[in-house]
Formats: sequence, C-alpha cells, structure tokens
Amino acid sequence: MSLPDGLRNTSQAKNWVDSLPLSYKYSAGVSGQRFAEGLKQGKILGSKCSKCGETFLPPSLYCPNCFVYSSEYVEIPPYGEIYSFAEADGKAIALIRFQGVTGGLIHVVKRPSAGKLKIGLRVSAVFRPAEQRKGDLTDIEFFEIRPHT
Amino acid sequence: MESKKTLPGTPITGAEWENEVYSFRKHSVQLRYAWDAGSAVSGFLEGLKEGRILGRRCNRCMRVLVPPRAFCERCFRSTDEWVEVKDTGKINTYSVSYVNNDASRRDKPLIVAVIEIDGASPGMGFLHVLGEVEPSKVHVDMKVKAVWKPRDERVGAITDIKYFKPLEV
Amino acid sequence: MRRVAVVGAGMTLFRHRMLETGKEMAFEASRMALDQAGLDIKDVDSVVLGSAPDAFDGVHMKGEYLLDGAGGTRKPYTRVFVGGGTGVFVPIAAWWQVASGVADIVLVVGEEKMSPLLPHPQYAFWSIFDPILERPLGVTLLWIFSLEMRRYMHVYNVSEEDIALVAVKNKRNALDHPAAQLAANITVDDVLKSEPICWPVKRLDVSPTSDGAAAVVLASEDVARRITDDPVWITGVGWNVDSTYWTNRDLCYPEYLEKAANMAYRMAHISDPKKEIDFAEVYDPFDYKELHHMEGLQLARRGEAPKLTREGVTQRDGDLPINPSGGLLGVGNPIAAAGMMKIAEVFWQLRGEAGKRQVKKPVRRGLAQAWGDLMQVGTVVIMER
Amino acid sequence: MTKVAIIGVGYSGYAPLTPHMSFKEMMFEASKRAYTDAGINPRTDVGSFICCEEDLWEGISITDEYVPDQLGGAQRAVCTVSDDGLVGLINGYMQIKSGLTDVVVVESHSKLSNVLSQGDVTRMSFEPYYERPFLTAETAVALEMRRYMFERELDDDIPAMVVAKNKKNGLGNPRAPYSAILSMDEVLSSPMVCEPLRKAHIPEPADGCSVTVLASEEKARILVDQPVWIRGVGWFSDTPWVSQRDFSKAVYAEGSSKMAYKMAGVNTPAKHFDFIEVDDSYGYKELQHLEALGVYTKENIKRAVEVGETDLRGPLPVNPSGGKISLGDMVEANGLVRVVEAVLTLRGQGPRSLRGAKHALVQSWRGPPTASGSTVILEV
Repeated sequence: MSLPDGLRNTSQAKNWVDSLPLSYKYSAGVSGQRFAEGLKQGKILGSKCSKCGETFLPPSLYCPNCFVYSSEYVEIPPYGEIYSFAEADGKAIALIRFQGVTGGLIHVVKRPSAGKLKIGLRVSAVFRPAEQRKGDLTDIEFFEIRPHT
Repeated sequence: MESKKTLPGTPITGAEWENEVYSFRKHSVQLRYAWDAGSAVSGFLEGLKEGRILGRRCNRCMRVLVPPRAFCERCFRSTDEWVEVKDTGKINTYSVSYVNNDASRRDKPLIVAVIEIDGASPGMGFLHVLGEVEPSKVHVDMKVKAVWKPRDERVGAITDIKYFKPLEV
Repeated sequence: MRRVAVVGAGMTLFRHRMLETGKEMAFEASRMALDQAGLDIKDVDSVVLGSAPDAFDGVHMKGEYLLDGAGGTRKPYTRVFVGGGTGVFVPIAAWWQVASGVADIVLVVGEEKMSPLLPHPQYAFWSIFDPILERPLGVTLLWIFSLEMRRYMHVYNVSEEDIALVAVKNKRNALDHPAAQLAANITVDDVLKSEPICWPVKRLDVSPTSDGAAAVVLASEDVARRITDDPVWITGVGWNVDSTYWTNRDLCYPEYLEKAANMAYRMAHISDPKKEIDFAEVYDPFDYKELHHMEGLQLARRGEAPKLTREGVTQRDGDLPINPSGGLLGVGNPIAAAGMMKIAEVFWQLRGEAGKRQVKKPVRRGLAQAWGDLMQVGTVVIMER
Repeated sequence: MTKVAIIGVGYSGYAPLTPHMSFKEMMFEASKRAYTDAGINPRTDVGSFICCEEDLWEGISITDEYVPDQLGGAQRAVCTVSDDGLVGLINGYMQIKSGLTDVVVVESHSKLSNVLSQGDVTRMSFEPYYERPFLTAETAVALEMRRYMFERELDDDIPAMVVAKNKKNGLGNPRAPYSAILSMDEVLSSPMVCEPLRKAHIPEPADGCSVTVLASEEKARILVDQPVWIRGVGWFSDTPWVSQRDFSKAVYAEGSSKMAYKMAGVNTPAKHFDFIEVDDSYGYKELQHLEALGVYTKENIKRAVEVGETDLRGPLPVNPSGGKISLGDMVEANGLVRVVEAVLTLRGQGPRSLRGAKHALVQSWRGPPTASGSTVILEV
C-alpha cells in the first residue's frame, strides 16, 4: 500500500528496532515434580492410566487418552531404542522409546566410536553422579549405545 | 461445586518459590524485532525529527488523524494529505505513576497523560509524559506544550519530545 | 440456529503461583466440568481453549502447548483470543460450533499461568503497546487504567470513595468462594489508604496476577435434554472491538461494550436490560471497571453505577446483584480463566448451586461480560434457565 | 442450513521483505482488494471479522489490539483465532452456518522479515521442561523426516523431487517469490542443516497478507457471479508431545480430512479433486500429507512422485501454486494464502492447464513443533 504522498525512496522507509527481553521460571508441575524426584534417584518415572493401563513418558497427571487422573507412577528401566535421530553441529539428538511405554524421551545420544547411528539401535541412559543431579533432564548426561546391539 | 469443599490446585508459597523447593526450569531470551513503520508512521517520525507533529487528513470525514495513519478507519479509505498540527494541546486525562513497567517502585513519580493535540480533530491525541509540573497542579483540560530535545539529539522517535509542560506557568 | 446449553462447569483454585503446569490446571478444571456434566472425553466433539498473552506462560503458540491438558488430543481443537475479553469469548466461539451443527458437545477451557514471567507478570503488559509510538515511553498497563479511571471520574464526577465500594463488596463476596485468592473484609478507608500505584489507582483497587483454569461444557439441545434435567441455555452472545487508537477515543464510556451488549440483547430478545437481566458477572480487574461496565451494558445510566453501588443495589441481596462470585478483585485474575469463572458462576447461580454465594432473589437470566485489549474489546454472554 | 461461499479474495506482500508498508498497511491493501473483489463495504456489510495471528510473530502481546482499523472493523465484531488462517476460515464458515451473520471477513498475515529472532521465537513454542532443552524447529523436523523416510524406504531424492516440482510450479505464479528452476541435484547438494534436513528443503520466510470474504448462499448469489462453495471443513490435532507421536503419519491431516470428507460426502478422495493444495514443508511433508488425506497410500506415494502424477500436468496436480516452497512461509497465513490460490484457480485465473477445474482441496499444517492442521473442500 502506498500513499499518494508516501514513501518514494528506500531511505524514507523507517523501521524501529527493539527487543523483548523475557525471563521465565517454569514449574515442572505435579507430574514433573515426581519425575524430577525420580531423576535425582537415578530413575526414569512414567505414569500409568488406571483406565486403559497405558504407561506414558513423559509422565502426566492425566491420561491423554482417557482424560482421567493417572493412577500411579512407575519406574521405567533406563534401556530404550532409537526411534529417530537428528544430527547437527557434531551432536545427535534422538527420540528414545522404551518397551511398553507410549512416548519417550528426547535427549542427546553419544555417537559410537565406531559405526554410525541407526534407527533401532539400543541405548541406555547415563546418569550424572547423584550429587550433581538437580532434578531435570540434564541429570541424564546422555544416552549411549549399548554394546553388542 | 457447592458440595466440593476443596477445588483442585496446589498453591506454591512465596518461600517455596524463592527457595526452589520444587523443580523449576529457567529460560531467558531476548527476542529482537525490526518493525516496518510504513508510510504513515515513517512520515510521523521524520516530522518529529524536524520538530513537527504531523497528522493525516481524510477528505471524506475531514478528520485530522493524530497519530497519523494511511487509512481512515471510519470511512475505510486511504487518507489524503499530511497536515502539520501544533505542538500544543490540552490534557484529556492524566495519572501519576509510582511504578516501572516491571512493577518495581519508581524513585520519583511520573505524570503521564493523553494529550489532545491542537490542530487535530477534537479528542485526537497521543500518550506522553508531563514535566516541569507538580502532580497536584495538573488538571484535565490543562493547556500544555511539547518540550523538544535539541535538534541534534532528535532521532525520529516519540521521545524526540522530552515531555509536555504546562503552557500557563 | 440450534439452541446451545451449558451442562457442566469446573475450576481450579486461583492463586498467585501454582505447582501445576498450565496443562495440568487446564486438565483439573476440564475434568471437573466433564464430571459435573456426567461426560467422558470420548463424548467431546471439539475443544476450544482461551488463554491470554503467550508472554505470561512463556510458551509461543501456547494454545498448541496446552492442547492435551485441555482434552484436545486427537480432536478438533483451537484457541481464540481477544485479550482480557477472552474468558467470556471462548464459550462464544464454542457456541457457534454447536449452533452451526458442526459439533454437539464442546469442551470450553480458560487457562492462565502468569507466574513464570520474571521479575513480575506485569512486565508482559509493556509488550501490548505500540512498539514505535508508546513503548519507548516506558508505558505500563497501569497507566492506561489509571488514565481511563481518571477520565471516568472527571466526566461523571465520581469519587474515589464510590469506586472503592466496589472493591469492598467484591472482596467480601469472595469470602464465600472456595477458589478465592484475595477474599477479605475491608473498608473503603483501607482502599483509599492503600499504597498508590498509579494514582488514582491504588493497591486495593486492583485485582492480583494469578494462576488458574476454569472450564465449561456446551451441548446441543438434543444432548443437553438427554444428559441433564437442568440445562442452562446460552440465549445471547455479543462481542465488539473498538479502534486501536485509544488516545483518539473518549475513555469515559465504553461504546464498544454497548455495541457488544446490544448484539447479545438482540439475540436474546431483551429490550430493557436493566429490568430483564436478573444479575451479572461483569469484568472487574479494577474496581472502577465494574461501574464502567455496568453503564456500557446499560444496566445503569451513564454515571449512575456509583449511585446504585452506594445504595446497595449491586449487593448479593440487592435488586441487581453484580459479581456475586467476588469477581476478579476477590477471586483472582488468571485472565482467560477469570472470564470463564464468570461464565461458571452464572451457570451455578442459575442452577441454584452457588451455595453461600447464591443471590437472594430468584434468578432466571444472568449475564457474564469481559473486557480487554487497549480498553477496546467487550464480550458478552447471556444465559437463561 | 445455508451453504457458505467464498465471494472475495485479496492479498498483499508475498515477498521476502516489505519495507514500504507496516503490517497494518499491508492488511489494508489486501482487505481493500478482497472487498472490491466481493463488492462489499466493510463498514456496512460485514457481520464479523476474524484474524489469525500469534503474539510473538508480531512482537506484540495481545496483538489483536492492532487489527480492527485497517480492516474496516473498528467497533465491529472482531476476534482472533490463534491458529492457521484456514482454521480462521472454518470458524467464519461456522459463524455463517449458525445464522449469526451472513458475511464474514477472514484475515491472516506474516511480517516474518520483522522478526530478527525467528529461531528463538520457534524455540519458545517447545514444551519447556522436557522438550525445549533439546529441540529446535530443525531438529524436530529432522527427527520426523528421518523416521518417515525410513518407514517408507524413501531415498533422499524423493523429497528433493517434491521441492524441485513446487519451485517450478511457482514460476507460473506471479505471486510466488521463491519460485525457481532447481534441479534435484541442486537440492541434494544444498547445505545440510540438521541431517537429513537440507537448506533447500526448508521454506523461506516471507511477508504477506491474505484476506477472504465469506458469505451465506443468499448473499453470495446477490453479490457475485462466481461464488466458490465451501463443501466441507475439518480441523484436528494430534498430541502436542513430540515424543508421543507416530512420525510415520500426519494424524492431524487424516483427522481433519476425514471430518471434511464426511461433511462434503467425499467417498473416494483419490478421484474427487482436480487439484490439491497441501502443506509441502521440507518436501517430505507433501507426501506425508497426501497419504493422510487418503489420496495416496504408503504403498503408492513413492511411485506417484517418481512418475510425476502430482506434476502440474499430471493426473492429480498437487500444489500448482508452487506451495509453501515457492510462496514462502507466511506462518499463520499459510493456509489462507493457499485458499486464495485455490479460489483463483477455480475461477480460471490460475495455471492454464487447470482452467475448468471444479473441485479442490486445501490442507494446512501449523508448522513445527505442532501436530495441528486443517482441511477445506472447495467447489465451483
């Protein structure tokens, strides 16, 4: 749109530069708090729906399918497999799925010293030492390929 | 709901928040933008740099619009011409702010006002701050005048006007 | 146009900070609303969510983020937004889904989690202003409210004392609300002596920032008659947005609200709202706004709302109870959830389920209203037994 | 209940940069065109205005404050549907169907060139506790892309062929700023952004505004000679958790199209449409979406691309406009941009080979990290 007496050369077109500095402190939430406490103990916790029996990761206060309160938190063995992965800047991010669990965790996968990453490779979580854990996902340092898989 | 004594929800106290007894995740980011001012506001900003306040006239409803825009919202048509209005006006409404925009207290209160600009259509004006006046002396309909930054400090911004001050004192 | 009923409502506590994530609060309110309606999530055809600026929750496109908590997983789901007017607008957006025949049962959710933003949620409001013409002045939301309040006081010669009566009433009403964040027995003097924030606005003239969620379930007539003996009908909806250029308008009277109300009154066949509306939940983020909005809704003549308030007409046992819930001033202001709280209150009042908050006179028709943007949008819903 | 038609379309911008206009002026231009096209005056003839935008793409919180004036909507029923423009159109459709009003304006725009922190804005759309620490838009897309290609046993050349096709289609479209002659090899040799995602797969950002005017049947017949009828609408969301999705399929596109097909009585989507406009982000999304829409299957999608069935002159042209790959990514306007393209094509103002086309499908997706999308079925 241009006015009959509007801009006629590019030097007349102004733009205004400013920024929106935003700083947040997000609560992990009711289920996130349980998950965080699990991490501190070196455990991965999922939630189980009392109605459909499905187990979810990340754990949730409610079953996303049945939309009722989840009945319990269950420990998920820290062994999973690579559902997919993406590589950039020498780092690999993967979605790791666990047997019998809906969902999974997105995390860093340490590349194997020999061979390439592949879909379906079996991985396990490597936790930081207990005293370094803070109750968030970085308590898991990375996932690594399990030998002989 | 009557029968339900307690509603769902888990409040966090100020101390629990400050001491982080729960798990929190933090994220800070600086989102940067460069908004295209467009034809009307570019002209307005250029005017401010020159120490002038510009409006746009709609030749159908004959209103002089300040701040200027490329369209008349009442007639839904392009506005027709630039009009230089005065740098004086009267206070439509005002208030005294004791807080900053992050809710922290100000050292010194700030008087803010909507100023109807002389030469614009009645009731047309913009937001600015007042200076050289005590809060208790300000009143609605008070005549005010723009105090400009020196020419070489003006950059084409609403803050090229430092503040408005009473005309009568 | 199919008839549309409200068949259930639910809400969380309103608090300054909650442990629950936005998703979790949305779930808790939604679950309660579905339980009251006796419905399962599989019965729900569609979900509409309302939530105010993303800058509060700290998630871009937060409608998408909140989706599973609001019950939208693998369903038609969307979010609508008209600033502070959102809470009363969400059921309107759900209403047209049912009225058009596209959906039979719609879950309607309002959520706000303001606490994540540091150092204070108020900061987000800086970013609602024009980036070129207003933000460089360091503008806050409180400025524009105080400017509007001052203008209203000036034009209609309203005193700070009259305005303070609203805060006193609403905070006291909220003593009976189980969700309330700022219920209190205070006096006019307490309000007048509270710390000035942006004169004429003082600390006790203002509602708090809050976390919270509220939800209702809408159903088509067929479904409503099947699942409940006590449906509450939505008989009028209206909304209106004024010009962005708020410094070009006379802030003493909300014309846009009058137009929004008239849209709803026409639909509900109401010609004399003052007589035909039994009670109202009007938007009260600041005490003067209740007065302003009563006038815009034509429940009072221009400048007359302070007088009605003084005379006790707007008390729970008055002729025209206003904000029997305790309003935003007393219950709290998780923005979109606060508007939905008003919808829920009208529903509970009409069904006689408001407990200690139940207004004294028998009620058949109530109104909920919200407001927002740059003092610019009015949203109105009329509900009837 | 009344039928609903699109009676006017307008657009503005559609360029990498638009420094000569503010977003308001861009909206004014697009809406003026749409109103002229529909023969209406927005101040007297419109019952409702719907805008689709998101705060952080505008750099303004409660951005709906800034929309009414330039649309002719001041002191009118205006609202924001915080969703893709196509969902805005669907809400307008329902408003008319409900009997609330008989003319609705739907608007959506992008000023992405004004967003200097595009990556940071997108990053903020991820769930903050579990997903944001590890994901960017590119990583999230690459994860899905790899899995989808793995399950369909697609080589890199298949998404590249889609990109090359849509770049080429755009050359015939005067509105498509990113059209080009680009070989498959050039796509495959473009820089790797996040393996397997390459730069050439990613739609480039663009500024632009699209406006449509909807009307009831009665109004439409009075106002215009050539209404384009909305026969079916659908919108749908999969789980918001990236980690809980099945990357092999676009559940949202399947859900939204099923809803629209049911409404329109479409039983065999593969045979029903003269052309289709689908979201074609990253090349592979076009394929994933076509499967979800039921016009191809996971068994025959690869071959369809290889033999050129979806080419402009093939049996089922897909994205004759050039798609997002050629038009650019206009965020929340993407769906409405394609509606404008489809309407113009149905009116005979699109590619020559599609003159006489009667049935079209428009599908949209909100982009990463969402799994939300919508479908509209149009007919002349």
